[in-house]
Amino acid sequence: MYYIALSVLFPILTGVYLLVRKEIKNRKSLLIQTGIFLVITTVLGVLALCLSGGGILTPFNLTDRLPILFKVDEISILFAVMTMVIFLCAGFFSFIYMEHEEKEKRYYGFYLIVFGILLALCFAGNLITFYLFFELLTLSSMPLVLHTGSREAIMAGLKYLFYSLSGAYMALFGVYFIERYGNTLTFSTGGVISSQAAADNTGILLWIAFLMLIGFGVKAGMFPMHAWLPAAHPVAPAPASAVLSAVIVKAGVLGMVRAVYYIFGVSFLRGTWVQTAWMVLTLITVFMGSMLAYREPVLKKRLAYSTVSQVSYILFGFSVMDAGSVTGGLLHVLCHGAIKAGLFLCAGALIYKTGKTRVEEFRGAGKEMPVLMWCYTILSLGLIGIPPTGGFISKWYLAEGALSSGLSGFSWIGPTVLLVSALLTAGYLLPLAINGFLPGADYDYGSLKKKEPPLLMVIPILVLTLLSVVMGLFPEPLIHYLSLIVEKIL
Amino acid sequence: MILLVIFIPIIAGMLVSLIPFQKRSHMEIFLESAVVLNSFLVGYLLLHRPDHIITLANFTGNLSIGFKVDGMSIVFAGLISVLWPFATLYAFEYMTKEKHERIFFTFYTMTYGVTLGISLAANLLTMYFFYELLTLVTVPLVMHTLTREAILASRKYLYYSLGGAAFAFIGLIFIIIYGSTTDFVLGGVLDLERIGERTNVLLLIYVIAFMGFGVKAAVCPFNSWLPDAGVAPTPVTALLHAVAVVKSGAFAIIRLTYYSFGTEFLRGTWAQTVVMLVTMFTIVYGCSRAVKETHLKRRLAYSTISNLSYVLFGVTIMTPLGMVGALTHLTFHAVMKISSFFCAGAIMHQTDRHYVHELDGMGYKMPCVFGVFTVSALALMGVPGLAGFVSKWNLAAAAVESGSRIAYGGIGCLLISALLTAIYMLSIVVRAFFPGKDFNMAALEGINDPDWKMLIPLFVFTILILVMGLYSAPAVKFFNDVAAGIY
Amino acid sequence: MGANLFANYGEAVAMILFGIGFGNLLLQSNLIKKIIGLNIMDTAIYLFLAEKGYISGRVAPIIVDGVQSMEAYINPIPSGLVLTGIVVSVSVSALMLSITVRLYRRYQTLDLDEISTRLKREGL
Amino acid sequence: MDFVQNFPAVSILLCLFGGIISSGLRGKTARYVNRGLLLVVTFLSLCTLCYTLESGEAFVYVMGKFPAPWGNEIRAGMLEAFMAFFFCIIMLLSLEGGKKKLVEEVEEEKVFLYYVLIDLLLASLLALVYTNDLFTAYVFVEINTIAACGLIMIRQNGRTIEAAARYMIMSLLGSGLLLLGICMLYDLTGHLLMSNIKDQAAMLYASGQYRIPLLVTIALMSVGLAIKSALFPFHAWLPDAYGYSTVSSAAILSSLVSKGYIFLLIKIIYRVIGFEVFYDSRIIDVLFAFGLMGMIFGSVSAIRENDVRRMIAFSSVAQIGYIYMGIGMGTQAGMAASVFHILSHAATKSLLFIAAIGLTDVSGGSRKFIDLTGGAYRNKWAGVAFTVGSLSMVGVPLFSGFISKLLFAQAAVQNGTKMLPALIVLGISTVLNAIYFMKTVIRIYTPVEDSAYESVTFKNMKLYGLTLICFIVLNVFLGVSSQPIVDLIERGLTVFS
Repeated sequence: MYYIALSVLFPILTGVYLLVRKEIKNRKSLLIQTGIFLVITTVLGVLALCLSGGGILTPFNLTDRLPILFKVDEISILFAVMTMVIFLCAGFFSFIYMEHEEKEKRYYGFYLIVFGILLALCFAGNLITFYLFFELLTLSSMPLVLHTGSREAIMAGLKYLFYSLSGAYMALFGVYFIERYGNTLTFSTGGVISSQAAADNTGILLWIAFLMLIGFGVKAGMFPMHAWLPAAHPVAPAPASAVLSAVIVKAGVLGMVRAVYYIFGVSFLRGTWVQTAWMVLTLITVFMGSMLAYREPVLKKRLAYSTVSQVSYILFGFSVMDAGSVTGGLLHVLCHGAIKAGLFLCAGALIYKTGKTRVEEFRGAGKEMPVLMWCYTILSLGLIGIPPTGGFISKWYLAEGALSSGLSGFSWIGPTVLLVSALLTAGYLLPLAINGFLPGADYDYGSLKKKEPPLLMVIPILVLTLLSVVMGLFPEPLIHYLSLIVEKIL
Repeated sequence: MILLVIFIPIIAGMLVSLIPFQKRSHMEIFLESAVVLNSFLVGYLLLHRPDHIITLANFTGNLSIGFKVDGMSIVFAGLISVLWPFATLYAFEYMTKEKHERIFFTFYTMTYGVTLGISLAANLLTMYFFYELLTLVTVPLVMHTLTREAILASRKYLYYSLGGAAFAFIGLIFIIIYGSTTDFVLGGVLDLERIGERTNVLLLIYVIAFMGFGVKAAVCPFNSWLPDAGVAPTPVTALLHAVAVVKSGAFAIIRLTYYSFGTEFLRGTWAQTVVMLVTMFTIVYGCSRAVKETHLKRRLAYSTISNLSYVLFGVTIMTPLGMVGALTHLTFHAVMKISSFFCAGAIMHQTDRHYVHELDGMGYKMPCVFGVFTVSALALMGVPGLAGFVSKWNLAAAAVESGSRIAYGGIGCLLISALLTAIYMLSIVVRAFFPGKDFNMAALEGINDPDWKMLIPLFVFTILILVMGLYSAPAVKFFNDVAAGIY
Repeated sequence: MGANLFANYGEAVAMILFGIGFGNLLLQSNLIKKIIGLNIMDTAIYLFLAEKGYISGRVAPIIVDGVQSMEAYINPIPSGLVLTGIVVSVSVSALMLSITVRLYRRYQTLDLDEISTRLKREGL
Repeated sequence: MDFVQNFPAVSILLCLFGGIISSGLRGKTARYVNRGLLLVVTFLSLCTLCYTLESGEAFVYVMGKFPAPWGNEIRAGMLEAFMAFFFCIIMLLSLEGGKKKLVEEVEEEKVFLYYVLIDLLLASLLALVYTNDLFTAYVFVEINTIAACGLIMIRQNGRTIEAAARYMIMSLLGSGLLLLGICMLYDLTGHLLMSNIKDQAAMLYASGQYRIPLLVTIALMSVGLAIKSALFPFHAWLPDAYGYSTVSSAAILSSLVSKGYIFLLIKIIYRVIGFEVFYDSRIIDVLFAFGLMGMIFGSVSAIRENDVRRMIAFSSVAQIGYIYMGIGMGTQAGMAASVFHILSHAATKSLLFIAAIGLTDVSGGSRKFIDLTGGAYRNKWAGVAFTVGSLSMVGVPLFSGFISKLLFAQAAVQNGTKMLPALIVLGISTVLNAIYFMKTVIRIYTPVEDSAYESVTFKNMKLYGLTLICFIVLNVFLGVSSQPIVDLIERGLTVFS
């Protein structure tokens, strides 16, 4: 089970190595190195997942009461798998994409570090470990955001940094209290709050819970602390933004899941004002996100906004705390991961090829690069939630869970909001596809020429598209697995 | 033995100005050896502690100048004696650019002895005595450059400190009158029969005395001397205004609170509320000023202000845990802040750049310095695995454990200030490493890392930060013992 | 009270005189007038002493025809005090006068305030 | 009766005769006479001190053949003896320190007058300290005033004469009030000897008759002496008198003359009125209040001052405020603190004056701060001495000022109502002291590149340097081993009443 440690340390160390070593002359060797590192990391990760069944690894103690410990449970597996897949795809994609950017070495270095830290987050076995890597994640992913080094990028990077840190500190505030009122900091299904403390200081604990939700919510781009996301994601290089909005925001989700289901415990929170507030916030975010996305002309920004709203779908699912909805939430974690990563890569490819950024400029793109556009279309359909894609299944579960949850009001408000925002999603994703394929009569077909992006770019996108479709076509095993998890944690 | 430890540096300092050294290197060797020797003596002393009080002189009646080594002394004296040799080494390199360094080193070394005097003092009077002395010895260091602003700054420093001492003095008097003794006894020496009806007066006096000592610890209304004192050469700013002097203030307040007035008497009174609120305010105030400040050293000075109030916040919790938190932060912050200050000093020494906006892209030219700076910045923010996290954790744990709502608010302040810390420290780091694409490196030609005399201290402190962050358990255990009065 | 005041009018007068003298010494700006005030003040005190010292119907403590009972004489000490006082005050006034003379020689004026303003101008 | 008991009377008479003799001598010889006198008197009072210390109580020496209640008496307790001893030392040092200046500032043919005045001053001081008879006290107060006035105007310039005139006027007002008070007391009690008056006064107080006259008397005497010792509202004459007279005069005036009056006041409180009686009259609160005000305003005007000697003079106003605050606390401890402060202030203030003159000399004789810059490098000893004096004034441990501050504060804490105001003002005034003294110290230690002024070394000012060293030693002695002195003061005060 030392594979855990390996899978965490290896990418971090290699990343550091890339950072500190001096410039590599020919680009190819750098790429090869990076590729090897990525693959090895993934292998290690998989090994960790398979071989260390529930074992606990404690490298050392921060203080006598604060052990750093890793362990692998279902949630970790779920998130880890997603992370690895997306990192591989985005990684290979960037081999082409990053050609024209400067300081590639730095980019790959931090890319690897972030990879390692994300794995660590998935494997984190107690709150303090989680917090540690949560903060490190912020610090190490910031360079990806401000990689291009334009003034706008740097500002966005700082914004990202300070938002996430403030979130992290809110979470830390909670950690302090849990360390006092909880039996332990180790994640354990059903919560760790000692019933005694829970009875005595319910009020303060609820506030703590709320704070932690907001805190982790920052990373997940939940209203009211979402403002950094639309600023930060678009300025990053496309593969980076793919990783950011597909995986890194999920770190926030993971944090909330851990806090709610493994620290406070559903029984403690269900029916309290915290749950209500949480649901309200998520719904607001869902709607607002899609609304803003709908009015956003720049493609990547639009996708970023859509991330805001989609992630809150997931959060809504968790906030309902009903078997169905939670299943939906978990499922949507995967789907949205795959889809959004795919979409960003598509956007990246489009920009790489055409150099344009605004949605209406891509007229006829479908004629020029059909494969890419088809992928885009399918992925969009998935995000909207149209069968036979994964998005449909997950949203179905979400809505159904909300309806069956028996929460007065939300049981129907929730689904409606989801539906509306689904329509909006259609509204902001499809136009590009439509323009792409049906540029309209006045479009001069003479000028267009086939310019599919190189394979190394297309394959990752294809993989992700495939994944999203597969999840839609054969969901049963997945659903089954998820329902097992849900039974455990509820 | 104790007297020896205190007087060696003082005498050595005087000798520096008296002996006519042929070469500068001779003086360096002489000083460094004296300081190191003294540090070793201190180490020996702390390990083999004399358990009785050594009395030097008798003032009126029951007042005497006496020394004793107890837990607090071990913590503070140990800290000082570890930091000083490195700081001196650093100073040698730094002072090459300054004038009449003889005088500088004279007082610089004397300060060592005086600070040790504070830490080893056995009773309030002795501490007060060395406290005053500290002020007087350090003034020449502040006005060293003799520019107009330096002189103004030193005056301000002098007025503030002496004034503060004057009010602390009142507290001293009350301890003399109402205490069974002036010696430091964990849990306080107040004798409750004598107080009788006048509890509130005593509380008022406690607040006054707290503020009085607080002047040196730069508590909010009285903090403006610290940034101004930054005009002093960086070794001074780093060692004295980040550690020795200001920490003496904090140390004095710990003595006052835990060893003279006693927490039993103070806990839960309005006095506690007042001082706690003051510290909380200072925490936030210092950070926000630091964010606004563009002069590098002043920014660090403001951050010192807020961090000192972390310590004081721990003190005002007035539980053993609170004291543990205070001690932890007292020690750990010393290391973090001194290393960041030394970085600032190295930058100024190498490039004569004083403002934050001049630091673009320097990270590539001075990788070591800025690497160290980054580490200290992260540590100050409280990233887990580095020193800052542990101390903040202890503080917060104490606050939670105390269970008072104000203390909870205090945790909030800690975190807010942590965020602000991130803002003002990391913005520097980001500037240094990510200057932006349209920045031409040519502007930074000829800038490079300083030589070993400066780098050694930097690396040592960085390692210390890491070690404290990862293996803090023994230290914290020791602090626990101190707070429990085992030593 | 009024009757009381009238009964020992001597003391009352002495007090009034003392007040006058004191006021002059304090408030007058002319040095000579100050000195006069001083003398009035002192004299007032001597009057007071003498008034206290004399008991009507008794004689000075000088034995002319055999010692009589103690009630016949007054206490000689007050008179002695008066004499001493007079000596002192004479010397003091002499000193004051000499100072006055010096100042006048220097500044051709007796007004103390003017002198000090001049001094300010001299910046001495 | 032991032989020693003659010493006080003898020393007074010696001084008087010395004065008379010196008036016929030339300056130099007059100086020798004076020094000789001082040494002898010092020795005599030392003997008296030892005698009283071992006998443990005061002795009364009848002047002439008349016993109490008619005759004139001298009463010497340990406190009196100690005061006399101390005053002599301070005077000796101040004279030595100021000798050089004296030669410069006073015409050759006037020097002997100076020493005549000094002798008379010493005589009157001793008399004030020793006498047991109120009226004698009055007479010597006047002599004291005259001598002091002479000391001020011995240096001939407009300022000094004007200052002398003002000083005369104020102190005449004071002594007028004092005299009136004495007279009234006399016909309230029918006595002039302190001890007898005290019994009578106690009886009157017990019987409750003549309340108002008694009160008025107390008021008159206190105010009179307060004026003479320049308590806050009556200090207008002080800065000029101290600021412009020749330095040893300034030192002696500030550290001895005013202190003599204060000591007389304390004597009156203890030995004439009786402590309880005085305490019950509200006068004491008035003194307290004025003392506090003096502490603040004196320092404030000192801060505003731009002339170093005037600054020191103003600081004396503040210090006298301290003393009256101590008296005003109306406790044994407060009184002891005041007496100790009389000593420490005497030592410190004369030190400051002497040091200041050293500094101004190496700054082209100018007393403006701007010219003093770097003075401490030109005249090292003066610089050190000035620093010591300042630190002592600010109340840094190791120096006498700290101890008196300590005693004051302790006394204040024991007093219920007056505690907080006293402590707060104590704190504030410390800050103010720090401001103006430290400002000066920093100033004199700020080096100037090309100084126009020559610098002096220890060689060509041996005597001066020695004086300074003696002063410093005295200061540190008072600061470090103050315990015996404080005990002595307390014993003396108990013997008083």
